[in-house]
Amino acid sequence: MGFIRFAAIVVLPSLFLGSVPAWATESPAEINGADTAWVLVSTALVLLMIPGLALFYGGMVRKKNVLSSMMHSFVAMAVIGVQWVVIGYTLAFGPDVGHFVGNLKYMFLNGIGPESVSGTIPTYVFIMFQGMFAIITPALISGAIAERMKFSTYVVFIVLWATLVYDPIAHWVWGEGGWLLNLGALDFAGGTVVHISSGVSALAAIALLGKRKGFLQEPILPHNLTLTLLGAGLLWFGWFGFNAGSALASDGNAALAFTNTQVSAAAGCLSWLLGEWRFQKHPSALGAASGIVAGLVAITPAAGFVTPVWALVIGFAAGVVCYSAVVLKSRIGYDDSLDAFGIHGVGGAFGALATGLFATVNGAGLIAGEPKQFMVQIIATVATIVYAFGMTYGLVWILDKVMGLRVADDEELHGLDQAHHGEKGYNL
Amino acid sequence: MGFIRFAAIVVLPSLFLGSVPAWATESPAEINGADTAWVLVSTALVLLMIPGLALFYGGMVRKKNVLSSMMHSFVAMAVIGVQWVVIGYTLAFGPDVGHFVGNLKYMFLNGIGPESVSGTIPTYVFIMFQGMFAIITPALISGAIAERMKFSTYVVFIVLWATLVYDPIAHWVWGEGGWLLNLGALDFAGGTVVHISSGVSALAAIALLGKRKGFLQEPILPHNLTLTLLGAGLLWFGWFGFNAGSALASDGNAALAFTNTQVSAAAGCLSWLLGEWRFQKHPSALGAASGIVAGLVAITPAAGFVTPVWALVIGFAAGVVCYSAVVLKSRIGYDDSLDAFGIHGVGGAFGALATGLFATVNGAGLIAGEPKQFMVQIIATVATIVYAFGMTYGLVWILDKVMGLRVADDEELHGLDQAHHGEKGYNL
Amino acid sequence: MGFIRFAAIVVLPSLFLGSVPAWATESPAEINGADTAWVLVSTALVLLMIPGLALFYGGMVRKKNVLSSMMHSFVAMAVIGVQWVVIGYTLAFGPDVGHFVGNLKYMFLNGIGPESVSGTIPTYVFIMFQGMFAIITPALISGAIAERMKFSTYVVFIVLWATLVYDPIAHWVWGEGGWLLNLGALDFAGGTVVHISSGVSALAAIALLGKRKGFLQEPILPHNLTLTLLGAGLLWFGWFGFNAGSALASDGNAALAFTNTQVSAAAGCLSWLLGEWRFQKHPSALGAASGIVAGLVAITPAAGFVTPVWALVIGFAAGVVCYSAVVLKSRIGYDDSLDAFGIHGVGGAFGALATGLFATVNGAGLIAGEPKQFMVQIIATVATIVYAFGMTYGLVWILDKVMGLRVADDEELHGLDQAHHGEKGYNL
Amino acid sequence: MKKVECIVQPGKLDPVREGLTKIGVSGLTVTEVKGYGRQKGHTELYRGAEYTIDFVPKIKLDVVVPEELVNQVIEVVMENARTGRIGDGKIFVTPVEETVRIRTGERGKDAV
Amino acid sequence: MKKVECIVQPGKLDPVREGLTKIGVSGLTVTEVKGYGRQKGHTELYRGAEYTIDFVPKIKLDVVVPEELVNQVIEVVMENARTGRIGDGKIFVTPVEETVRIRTGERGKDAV
Amino acid sequence: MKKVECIVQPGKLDPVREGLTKIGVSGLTVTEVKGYGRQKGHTELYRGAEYTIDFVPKIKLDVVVPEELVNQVIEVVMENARTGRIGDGKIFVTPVEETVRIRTGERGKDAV
Ligand SMILES: Nc1ncnc2c1ncn2[C@@H]1O[C@H](COP(=O)(O)OP(=O)(O)O)[C@@H](O)[C@H]1O
Ligand SMILES: Nc1ncnc2c1ncn2[C@@H]1O[C@H](COP(=O)(O)OP(=O)(O)O)[C@@H](O)[C@H]1O
Ligand SMILES: Nc1ncnc2c1ncn2[C@@H]1O[C@H](COP(=O)(O)OP(=O)(O)O)[C@@H](O)[C@H]1O
Repeated sequence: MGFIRFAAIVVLPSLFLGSVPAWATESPAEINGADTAWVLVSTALVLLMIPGLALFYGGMVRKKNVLSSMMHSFVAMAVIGVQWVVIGYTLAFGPDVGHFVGNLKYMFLNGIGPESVSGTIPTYVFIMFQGMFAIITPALISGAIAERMKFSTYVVFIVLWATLVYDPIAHWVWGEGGWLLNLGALDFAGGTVVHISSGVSALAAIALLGKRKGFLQEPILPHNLTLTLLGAGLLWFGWFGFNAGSALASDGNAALAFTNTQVSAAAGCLSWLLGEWRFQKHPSALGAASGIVAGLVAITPAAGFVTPVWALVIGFAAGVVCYSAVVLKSRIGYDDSLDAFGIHGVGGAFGALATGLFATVNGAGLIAGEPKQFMVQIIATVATIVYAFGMTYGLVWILDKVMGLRVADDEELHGLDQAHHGEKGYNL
Repeated sequence: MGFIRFAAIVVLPSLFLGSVPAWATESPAEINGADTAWVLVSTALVLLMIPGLALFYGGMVRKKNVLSSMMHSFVAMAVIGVQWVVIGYTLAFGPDVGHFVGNLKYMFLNGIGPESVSGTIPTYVFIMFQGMFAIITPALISGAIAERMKFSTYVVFIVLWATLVYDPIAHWVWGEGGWLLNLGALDFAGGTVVHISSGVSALAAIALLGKRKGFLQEPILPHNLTLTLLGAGLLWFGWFGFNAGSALASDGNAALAFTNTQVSAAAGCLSWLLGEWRFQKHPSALGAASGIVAGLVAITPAAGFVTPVWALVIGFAAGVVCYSAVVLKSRIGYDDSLDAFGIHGVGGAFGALATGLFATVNGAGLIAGEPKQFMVQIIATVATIVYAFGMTYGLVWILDKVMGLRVADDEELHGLDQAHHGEKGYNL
Repeated sequence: MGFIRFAAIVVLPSLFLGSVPAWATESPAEINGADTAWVLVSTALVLLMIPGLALFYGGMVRKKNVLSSMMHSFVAMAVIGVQWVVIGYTLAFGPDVGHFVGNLKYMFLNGIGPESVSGTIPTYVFIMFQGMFAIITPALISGAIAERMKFSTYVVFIVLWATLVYDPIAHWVWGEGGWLLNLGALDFAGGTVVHISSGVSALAAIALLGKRKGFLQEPILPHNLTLTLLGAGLLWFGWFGFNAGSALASDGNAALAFTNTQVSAAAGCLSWLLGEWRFQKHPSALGAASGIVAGLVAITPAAGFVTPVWALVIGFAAGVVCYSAVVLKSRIGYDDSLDAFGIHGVGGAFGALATGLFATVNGAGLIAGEPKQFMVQIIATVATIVYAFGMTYGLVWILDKVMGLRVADDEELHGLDQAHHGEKGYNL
Repeated sequence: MKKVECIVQPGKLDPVREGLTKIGVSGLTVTEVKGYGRQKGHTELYRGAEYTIDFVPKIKLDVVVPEELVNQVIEVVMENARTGRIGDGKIFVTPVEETVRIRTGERGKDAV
Repeated sequence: MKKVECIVQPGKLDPVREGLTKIGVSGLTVTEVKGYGRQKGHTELYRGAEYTIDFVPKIKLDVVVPEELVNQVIEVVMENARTGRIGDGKIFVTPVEETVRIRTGERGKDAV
Repeated sequence: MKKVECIVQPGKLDPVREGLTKIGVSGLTVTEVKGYGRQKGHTELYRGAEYTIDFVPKIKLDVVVPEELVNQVIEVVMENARTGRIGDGKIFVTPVEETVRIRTGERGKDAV
């Protein structure tokens, strides 16, 4: 979030060091219509990423699991959509408790009204913008556990995960008083909070969940790549809101984040395709879609801190790094079905570190002579990895005991659409 | 429309009680760029809902009727898109005639130019924003008559319906001088005008049209639920424009409407899924899509008048109410193919009444100690039901005599795509 | 681009006649948040048109070529996305060289930062907005060469074409010092630059590439018209950014361009459907999609210069003209697979000339008593046709010698998805 | 045992299946096929080009029954699949030398 | 030559194919079909309406082999396609009077 | 009557159909199938994992003709479906004991 930017640049740090957010109790600030319009739009754009993700993932699974996979994203809109206003927002952005989490002051958005202001925009807009991030992050994990996890357990999992993993990490990085914010970690739009946390949690989940039947033995092919391409297109579109909206203003910084997003996505797509062309003879549509997402993920933490030339470098490198991670995975043999770890975990970590290297705008990284920032980025990355992996592993382990993780063999064979949703994706 | 809000709150009621709208003849007001940007975007968002609706409905019909069903929405973009600038806008928003309809002053947008201002935005923007509502409303009806109505009759029907039913009702509620506006009815973004009117008209149409062959005898299953889910996603996205754009400004009210929209959609989806889980063992993808729309419909009239906690309640209740309506329908045996009445009619009426109960912002309902408002909402609801049902029944009755309503049996058997459009949806 | 408008109306012509753009070296101007918000959004909207185009085209080809066709658009996002910031932007908008092209000053966006201002918006936003046009234009050509061109040659082609054809023409019309801008040619959002140039180049390319095997002998039918309809919907949605964004401000002019875009799309769709109804008995879904695009193309150059009534006329006529062109094509027997020339070339030329006839706002055409403007439009149209055709013919001729244009017969038979991308679109 | 292969119009699957159940045929296998015959396909216009679609969608039912049931099956199919218009389809009877139920290994009449 | 027509559960294609390769069957042809039999379909609920789906997806394998291999083929299929639950499917053996390899014109056993 | 079952390459349907029309065959039925044989499938790479696709798409034509036409049909198919490369497919001839035209009830040669 440009929240950091906001704290650092709008030169109102006092607002953020006090224990009560200014906009909730007093309204000295005026809302800025233009900033509001842009963040409203950005919020809608991020919402659209969720159906986009549903398509991106849904196209990659086998036909018999397409609805199951899409429902992983849609049900997140339902349950985290509710969880966020009930308790998520206040845990992430409520008054700080021990630099770790927010308190319960804003449960049910208590005490916030249309006139409440947050920076230059209505607090409601800020809440909604942040809420979309909270929804999409657990849905990202679903790419790893696709085609074999019980739906009921998944639903319970994402509610608990959002509450115990996402909300605290968001507080660390973007909540006033959060320890990583205090430390000066730079994360413009969610490299740590969104991508590392989901990618690493994906890894923890599949460590317990195991592989799909037939993995690496029989062809498990994407059933509809037109959905995946469309999904990638919607993700690219929505990511402008994700990144440039994180400036929380309609200004030059938003423009910079927008430009970097565009450039990195293009470069990521290009380098992934070149990699495939070189090493497996065919530049594939799935590769194009994957490269786009890799480029978008990697630029996320850096979007408002680097110049477009460095965005070009980051995007290009992200394509290479994530492509390698994905190819490696099949060598190692773990079954991250749709590469949630390979792209979000690896790409997010790469981006978080790259921010520490290349930041020159609104912050200073290694190339601007600040090795300390790079250290801070490493701390943020490692802390997120450790916390997310540990918590998720524990959570999934408990859920396995209590509810069971996997569908029955027969259900896996005939598909989760039939078993869990009583439907077929297509009657063609 | 926040038009009401606009009239009531911007404190320029004089502008609206005169018989000539101020912005068309004089331009004392300045346009506000931020408000303009937000309403421009909102207008585009509402336009996107129409292809979204085409997908939502198109995925639910059988493969042989997919283009037919999608064309119901697309042809509305063509014909009502033209009708609106020719005559629709002036009937709805032209100078009042008997509190019932606008006169013909603005036919072909006569006398309006880029410098004309409406509130704080260019009049053109207001016209376009309203125009999108006029297009989507008749398209909503098409869900009821899908898979069996003659295309030519449908086209004539929506033109007449828009002119004789939609435009007057829009005038009653949002046009200056309209009798329901004068009465003080609250309809933020179209509970009565859009949803009740279309849902009830759907019922009237199918009363005359009859059931699809094989209804409840043979399986009539959705042919492609990925389209339906994508459609639901686009509808959710576009609905932010529909509801929050109805504030006609980029401000705290838009933020409130946006928040309520999000919260109600999530809650509607959740409660529908829980209902299915409880009563038919499977939470389905179709249920998720339906619940989203139910939540969105119900919050539409209330979006700018209630707090988010009430939006949670409204959304949750909408899922329950519409789910019950839809299940009941199949008991009763009428064939509302894609549940235009069950969701828009029932959900819209529920939302309109709920507004009278729970309004506390920019208006006061029962819980704010204003039972009168609830009475007014009942009047508005009943008036819309009676007028829409009566007019539509008469219209469809006449069209039946003049042009015929139904396709030939053979055409129904082999599908309307072939019969009416000379095409197949898929050559896979 | 409203760039013209901008130059002509904002009354800062001096800024544009000097050889150094003001915003790059000095920043006297303040950015306007509302304008910035609107152009940011518009830029995102235009980006979305590219996946929209991928779907529009992808649905029309045979199943075996769907990914190949979609990749034509996606790879343009990758390679032109990079080319634009490396060299494209500076060639089009860098300091003028001989009224023909920009110099290399802004290679890699050198010297531009978040604080740089262009008119009332950050320069980065202007660059990104223009960049989306640069990406979509070569992708439009792909409709003509679909289902038979080598992917590697295509990629090289679009990079060279963007550099040698698009960037110079963009400079002529929108770059300060460009000879068509100096001449006073009106092109609001790209009738010449985008549509004529791509349509005519499509013709040149297929003159050398030849027909698909079996063309006019065996049925070559669209494989999935739901994709095409969705694509048309996304194009319509995105085109609001394309045209109304070209006002480069959130004002009455943007509102006018928005209105004209909407009206013309509706009218184009309507007249194409009526044409089909009259001449081939069935109003088709493909016809609706085509008519929408025809209406959108034709209004593009005129969007900010005519009143909505003329937009109605232009849209309606565009449906007729392009429908005729497309029907004629199959008589003549050239294989413009998805009608890139028939719609973009013919529709774009029609629109460019219509602008010279009907302009009355921010410019004056024939009906406003300025026959000279009509002459200028003819010059602009002819110059674009000659340059684009000649350059493209030469380019493709050379590529044929150097790399080869066509896939092997066997690859064409089994589909380009398999041959070039090692994938199948569907595993259903 | 005989296999009665019936090629019928797409809409006729359900009535035929019901008819067969009534005479005690408890199983059958269905394939979606495309047919070419006297019934000509239609022409489709795409962007001005006219194409003749030669093949029309049909449904093929394979019913394996003991010899003595063959005529009854033919009658039931005729009854339920006939519209009297060109394209109603064909019935072909072919010999089956052995039948096995995979689940139990039963053979011959017991297997169907 | 005989044609062994096997109707099996969707998941059983790969094991059966592998089993057949082992006994030297080098070719076969597969069709996606829908079966009706003792195995009843499931019911689906759509928007409150309940539908019975009578037909279940099956895979049909056609294997043409010399007469002497028929019993072995049947055994292999039984072995690899059997789950013991209703719906495991059928095997039908029918006579083939001539076989031709299109590529070479070879006939009879040489052709398969 | 005989059924000539031809399994051919996907692109060969139209030439074969045209060839058959010339020798007076007026009807046939087509099924999309997947074949396994000497022609090996290709390998596909997905996200670094390599899969062998064993089955290749084929088209099956069923042509029922009087015995005396069988050889002609075989010739026509050979002529029009042959490329000389592995995977050109097979022809199988099987006996048909009865044929019925559903529309008219005609039997035997009159029915095809
Ligand atoms: N000789 C044949 N061999 C195999 N199938 C045939 C043959 N003739 C016709 N058919 C099938 O029967 C269907 C109906 O045949 P057609 O000649 O159109 O009508 P009818 O049976 O009413 O004379 C065809 O579509 C085709 O599937
Ligand atoms: N008489 C028949 N003719 C053709 N196919 C049959 C026949 N009976 C069964 N089948 C096929 O065999 C499949 C399995 O048969 P079913 O009766 O369900 O189970 P089982 O073979 O275990 O008794 C069916 O789905 C159908 O495809
Ligand atoms: N024994 C068989 N039974 C049934 N179908 C077969 C058999 N052998 C081959 N086929 C079919 O014939 C097709 C071509 O066979 P293949 O061995 O690949 O090439 P060729 O016929 O040129 O030797 C296969 O894809 C399969 O569909």
